[in-house]
Amino acid sequence: MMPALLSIDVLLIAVCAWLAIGLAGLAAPRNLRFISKTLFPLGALVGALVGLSALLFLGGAAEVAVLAIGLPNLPFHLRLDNLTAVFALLVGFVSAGISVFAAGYFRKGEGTAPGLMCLQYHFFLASMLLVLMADDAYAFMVAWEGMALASFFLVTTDHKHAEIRRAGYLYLLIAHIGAISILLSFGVMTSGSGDYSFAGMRAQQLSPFWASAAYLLALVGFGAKAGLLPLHVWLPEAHPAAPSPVSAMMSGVMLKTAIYGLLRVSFDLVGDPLWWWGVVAMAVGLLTAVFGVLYSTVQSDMKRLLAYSSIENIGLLAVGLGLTLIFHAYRMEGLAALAMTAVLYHCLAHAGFKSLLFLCTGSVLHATKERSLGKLGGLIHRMPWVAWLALAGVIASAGLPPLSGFVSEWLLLQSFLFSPGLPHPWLNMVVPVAAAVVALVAALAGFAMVKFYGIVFLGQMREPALKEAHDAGPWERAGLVWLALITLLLGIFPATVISYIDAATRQLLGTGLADKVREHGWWMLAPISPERASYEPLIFLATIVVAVLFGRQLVHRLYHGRIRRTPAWDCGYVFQGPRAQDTAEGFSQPIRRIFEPMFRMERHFPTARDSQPYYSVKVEDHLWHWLYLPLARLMNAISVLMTRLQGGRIAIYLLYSFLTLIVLLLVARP
Amino acid sequence: MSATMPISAQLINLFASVILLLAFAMLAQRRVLTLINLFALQGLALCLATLVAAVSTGQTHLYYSAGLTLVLKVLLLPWILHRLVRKLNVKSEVEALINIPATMLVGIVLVMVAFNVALPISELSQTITRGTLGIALAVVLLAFLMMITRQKAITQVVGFLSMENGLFLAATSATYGMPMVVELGIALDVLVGVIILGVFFFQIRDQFDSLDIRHMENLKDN
Amino acid sequence: MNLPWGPGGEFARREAAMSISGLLWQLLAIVLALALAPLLTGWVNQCRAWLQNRSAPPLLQPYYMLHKLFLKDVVLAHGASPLFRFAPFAVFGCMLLACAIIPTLSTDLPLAPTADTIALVGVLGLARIFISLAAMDVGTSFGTLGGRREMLIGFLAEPALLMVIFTTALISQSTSVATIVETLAHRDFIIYPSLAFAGIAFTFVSFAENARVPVDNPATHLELTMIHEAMILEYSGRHLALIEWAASLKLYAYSCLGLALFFPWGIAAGSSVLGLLMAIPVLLVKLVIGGFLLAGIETINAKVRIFRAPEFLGTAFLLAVLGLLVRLMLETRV
Amino acid sequence: MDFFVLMLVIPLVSGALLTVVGERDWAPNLNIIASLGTFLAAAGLTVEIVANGPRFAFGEQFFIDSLNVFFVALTAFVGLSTSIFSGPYMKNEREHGKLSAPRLRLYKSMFQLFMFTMLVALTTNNLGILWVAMEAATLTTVLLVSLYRTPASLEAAWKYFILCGVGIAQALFGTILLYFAAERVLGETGNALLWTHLVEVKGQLEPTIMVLSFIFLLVGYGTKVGLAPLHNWLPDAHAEGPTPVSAVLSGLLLNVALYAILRCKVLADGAIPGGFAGNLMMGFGLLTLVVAAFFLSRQKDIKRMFAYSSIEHMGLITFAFGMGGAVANFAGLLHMTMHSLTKSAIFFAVGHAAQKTGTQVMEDIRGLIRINPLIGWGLMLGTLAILGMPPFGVFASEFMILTHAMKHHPWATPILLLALGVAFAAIFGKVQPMVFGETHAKRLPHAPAITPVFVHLAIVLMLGLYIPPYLTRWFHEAARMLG
Repeated sequence: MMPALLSIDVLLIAVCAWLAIGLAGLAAPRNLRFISKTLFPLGALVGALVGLSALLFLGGAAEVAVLAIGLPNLPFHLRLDNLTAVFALLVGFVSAGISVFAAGYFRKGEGTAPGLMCLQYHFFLASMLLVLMADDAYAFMVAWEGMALASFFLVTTDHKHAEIRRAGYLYLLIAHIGAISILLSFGVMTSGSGDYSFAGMRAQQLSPFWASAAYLLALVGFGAKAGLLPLHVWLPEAHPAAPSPVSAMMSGVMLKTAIYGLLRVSFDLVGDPLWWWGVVAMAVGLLTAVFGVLYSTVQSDMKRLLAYSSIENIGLLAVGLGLTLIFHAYRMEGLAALAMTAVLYHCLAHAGFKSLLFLCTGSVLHATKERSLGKLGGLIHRMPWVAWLALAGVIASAGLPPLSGFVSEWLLLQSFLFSPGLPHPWLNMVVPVAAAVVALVAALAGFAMVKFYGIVFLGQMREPALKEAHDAGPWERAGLVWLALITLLLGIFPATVISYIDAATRQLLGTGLADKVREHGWWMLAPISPERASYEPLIFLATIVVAVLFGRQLVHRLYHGRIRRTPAWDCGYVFQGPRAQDTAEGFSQPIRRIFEPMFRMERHFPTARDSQPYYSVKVEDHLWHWLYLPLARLMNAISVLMTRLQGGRIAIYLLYSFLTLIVLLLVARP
Repeated sequence: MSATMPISAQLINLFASVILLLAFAMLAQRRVLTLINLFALQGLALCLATLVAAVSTGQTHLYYSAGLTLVLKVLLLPWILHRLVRKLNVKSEVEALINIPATMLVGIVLVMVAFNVALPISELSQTITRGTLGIALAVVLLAFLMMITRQKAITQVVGFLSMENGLFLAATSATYGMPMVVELGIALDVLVGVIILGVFFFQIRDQFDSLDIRHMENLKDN
Repeated sequence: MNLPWGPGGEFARREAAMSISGLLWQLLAIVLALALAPLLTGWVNQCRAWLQNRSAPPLLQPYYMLHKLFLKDVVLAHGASPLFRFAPFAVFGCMLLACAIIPTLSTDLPLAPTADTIALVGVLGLARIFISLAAMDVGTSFGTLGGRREMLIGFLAEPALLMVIFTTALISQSTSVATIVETLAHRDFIIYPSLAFAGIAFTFVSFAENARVPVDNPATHLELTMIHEAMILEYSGRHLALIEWAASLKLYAYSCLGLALFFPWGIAAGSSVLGLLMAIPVLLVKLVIGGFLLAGIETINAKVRIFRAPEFLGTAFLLAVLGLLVRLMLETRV
Repeated sequence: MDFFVLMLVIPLVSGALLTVVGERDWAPNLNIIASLGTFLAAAGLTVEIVANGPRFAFGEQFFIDSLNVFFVALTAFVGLSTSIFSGPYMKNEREHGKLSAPRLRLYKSMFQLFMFTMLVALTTNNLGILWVAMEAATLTTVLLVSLYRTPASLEAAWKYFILCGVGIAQALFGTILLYFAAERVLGETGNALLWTHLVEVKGQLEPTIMVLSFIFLLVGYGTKVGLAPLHNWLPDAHAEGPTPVSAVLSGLLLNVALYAILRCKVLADGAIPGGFAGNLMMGFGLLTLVVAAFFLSRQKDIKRMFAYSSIEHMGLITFAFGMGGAVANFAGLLHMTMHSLTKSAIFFAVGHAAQKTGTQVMEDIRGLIRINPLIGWGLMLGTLAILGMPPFGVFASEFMILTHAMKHHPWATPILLLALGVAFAAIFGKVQPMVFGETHAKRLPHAPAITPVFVHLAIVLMLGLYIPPYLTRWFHEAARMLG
């Protein structure tokens, strides 16, 4: 018999395959046909393979491999365990959809040569998978920074625009700072043993102080990548700058690698958590979520809107993580498992619907050359495929049943609900308030999504040019359908999905939900018991569908199905041009008004004397002015002080040398 | 210093003191040509010190060293410098960044520093001239000070060469000279260096119309 | 599993949930909802008219309206997309589901495990999304205005509602509506101060959600004030009928939910015929009183500016959170 | 013929030959051939040393062990690629009217002589000759820096000469003190400056003298390494000299000066208890790193900026060697290799870029990727590599340095990381708009020699992912020797 191919081998082969596909793109950098119709679908195939093998692996025993590359005393250690597999599943399946979409997306004559882009794209994929598999600090850092680098180049594809370059710079800078922090965290976790393999870190017993240091450093490092406050600033800049499949990949997949890293460090490497770690994560997460959702509601650029929405979702993930940590610290493993399942589920869900939405914006962008919400509208008439598929993404993103976003939100709220009983009175008070904020965030997400969908796809076309818009091509449609399918399946088969991903929870916490969930059949999600809480999305959906179909049949049978077309009524107003509709700014006016202190607004109001009256509003991030700009000024001030050293005068230079010598002669003693 | 010190040691100490004195004189000197002459005198004192050391220890390579110093430091380099000053029409006044009394005060402090630093080492020395190591260090530091305070390119070079004198004094006094091959190499480097500098002076004058180093402050970051 | 509480023994597993009789009762609840909802609207309108010294429309007026609208042709704006035509059905379906899972007569409903209270909030949210999107679809000035305002109310009301539900869920250690009602109804009578807070908050929320007076006025077409009506301006014929019906269902659902949470007595625990038959009159009585109170509150209040609505709902949110905290402070350590 | 002799003779003879024949069409090729010959000889020597162990030459005056043969190989290699790069580069400069034929002659002969002096400095066993060779290297490079004879280049060369001259004079004082200390142990045998003899008796050297000696040596050679606050000559010299010279200054001369410090540190460590030398080097390293990092953001001239980057890396390497121990020394050596290769590659790319755009002012250089994608990508990847982005090898060595620092000197890590972060922000912020964006620049008559850039980067990339075992062994051997 042939020796069986281990799952880790399959994943390694996939990494190599992606790299090979990328390099193949470099062989014919200008041959768009070859690259988009051969290489990208191949990449999608590899992605599907990765997802499949991860799915088959789930529940299995960890597999390890040591490669012959890396540092002399620290070769690449790789490991495939259940946590890795859950995220590999995500990377594989979601990237498959995005790659298929990308096959139809890239056109001639836009920025980077297609071959180069193909290289960067597949390098990006390979490094993400490698991040998940890395089992030592060096391999992890190489993959992690490789991922940042590849995505940076992808973000700056269209680099002739100064703002895109700026976005790329900001992105890479923050990614690098994050990486430094992660490296420090690893360093703390080795606690001086010098063993930088993850196995070595697990073996260390850290004192609470150093464990906290490692955890906080990891939180900062991975938070920078994920977009947690206050390191989120790169995200709304980089996502709009990138080509849409790349935005989808970054938002849907790459951000999750940061969550993976946080999970890996907090639950696997650092040892026993302290309860207040969870509070920190939760506080940061809540701030991030509120901030993200509020800013997403006031955006006028559709990709920025989605980018802020990603920030919000990352915030929710951090909240879930914090809750898990709290439960875990108090040894309430059952609840911890519930919260962690919520986190993992939300990772999967968000990956699906957010990439779907970003890809939809890509199609819109291609069809209209327009990103600004103020110049779109009514696209459902010209792009029905995209519009209807985007609706699935919108509903999921708003956290509504029966799609994927709701399941994770439901799980998260459930874990909040069962938090009383924590042996800490303050926490008991604070946690419900956190739940309230989560609820507010979820509701606001709905507002943002209605704005996004309503203004892009519904209403009248705001520009005449939109009449020329065309629907997505077959490849793009296939990619969108694939992702919508993921969103739907995650939405209506939560019990099945949880019984798969439970292996990761079990690995990290020692207990999981699967046993409870499996007790009640695949259609019912009852993580604790049906009396406590249950949710049957399939029946839920079926009831609504039956009601809709039955109602329609009934109405048509009993009465009639006649329709007459006329101009719109609108209370009898005559001037019904597209400009009478709400603008993007107008739509979010209530939010700006209610949450005024949260925004830094620059408004221009028309006056009676304006020959060309106009209204404009620009919303900026407070944190720029409170944190980043002062920091930049401080650095600059230090630089100015430092550069005085180099004043051009040779006598002074000699004096430095002289003084150095004298001081050393007088002071330096062994 | 004990009273039983041999005459050769006393002579070497004397010459070393002369070198130190000359270093102070150079620090105080305002005229370029006199400065060069003082430098030549310093070289001569160094040469004599080396010679005394050679006679008293009987090491042949010290004779070569003395001869090298004589040829290079007393004759060749001052001659080249004189020629340069004449050819380049250097203004004879030397301008200092800080005034001369202040410089002298700093110089005194430096001598104290040098002696203090060298003291523990001198006590370890087995040579007859061990006290001179402190003087050598003081000469090096004084030359350094001169380079810092002077604004003419040519005075900086003289300071640089004076520093070299201090180093040779150290070599002679502490160890009876370096191995021959090294001394030759050093001498060659110094010679080539001065020749290159000579070429430089002309270019600098062509480009800046002056040998004042204050004109050369354009490359900076602030 | 190391939970701080054990599963209560009183919650027997509802083996009979999927039985034929269960299905029948479920069907009965739905039919009852469909039938009673317009009646409740009619009753509220009648009360309002009485309280305002107007001559009241007939109690069955909503049924006539629905019938008339179903008969009429649909007049569709040129710019309307398929979404516009789909939305009324979706909204209607959502509301129907909501009514199906809220225990009106009995807590023993086959559909009860389909959606717990959180999912109930979700289904209401889904309906809201559809109607708001539909409002934006034609692209008229009032449509988008209505959609925007509806979402504004929604994002304020939804968390408040969730908080209310959380309070009750904490009392009963469950989010399942049926379980909550069972716990509250069949336990020994305990005064829950938290429930008072939650109840007031819930009242606020239901007023906002059902387009009642302090927030919206169901009887106005004045452009500056309307919310719900602005959204459905472009609807006509059967679409409008479905939306109106759905609105009635929503009012019914909220009423029943409120009754179930705060006045749960009389709702049958099992599927015994007697209990259920007893439950119907109790429900009717409660609805009659509830409707009257609703009309009364509407009458003595004035409609507030749209930007006062956040304050109104913010108060509700605050009260709900307060209820939650009170629950944690006063009631957990008994 | 002996590889070693060949290696020294080729640059010396070809330097003289290039002086004699003057500037001809085939002179650049001769330059390349000579460099190639040197490289081959160095490679042969390396193989020999790795196979047979350390050896002497010319009596005991020259000594080649696994430490310096590694530097020899690196020097010869970078010298070769620089000569390849400088061919078309210098042709373009000549056609721009920046350089005349005599200057080109001077350039080539001085280049070869410079290689000669560095190879002597690396291989000599006599610390006195090491000093002489270092001074000679200064002299040759002074001429190279002032090659353009512009006011700026003269000023730079003057500062270079004076500062390094003074610095190296201090090193001589240190050497004299060392000799003094050694003579007390070894007697007047004339062997007291031979490193192989010194290292055998390093434990007996008088600590009081060695402290002073090491201070002088560190300040002296440290000036040449570019340690703050002795670094002031370095950015001027790098920015104003011809780019090939910047490449060898950054890539080689700094290494050689550091090598001199390393040799002395071994002796000082043996004589002085308590890690005095190491602590001093760590202090200087950190200071240098931080100062240079903050200088970066204020730069306008591209070569000047990368010169500061060299200072920064020299600080890091000094810090690494200061920590000592097998891992840190290994990392230091690796980082020196990576820095040499990467920085010279960057300077090659920068040279072409500046030539194509006709300026060294960064704000005027835009859209390199459109002018010539290879140059653009070369600069971009080189920059990312030098900033320590994986998978390039610089990251590997930085990783080892950082992790070692975390283990043994945790207090230093935040400082190191702050400096690296600041440097990243500064350099990348300036390079990115140069590489990307739009441009109006024209094409140049001579196609650039871009191969060296990518060969260097490919090696750096490979070493980041995979360090061949023989190289590891070799490095370990050298690291062990440093103690």
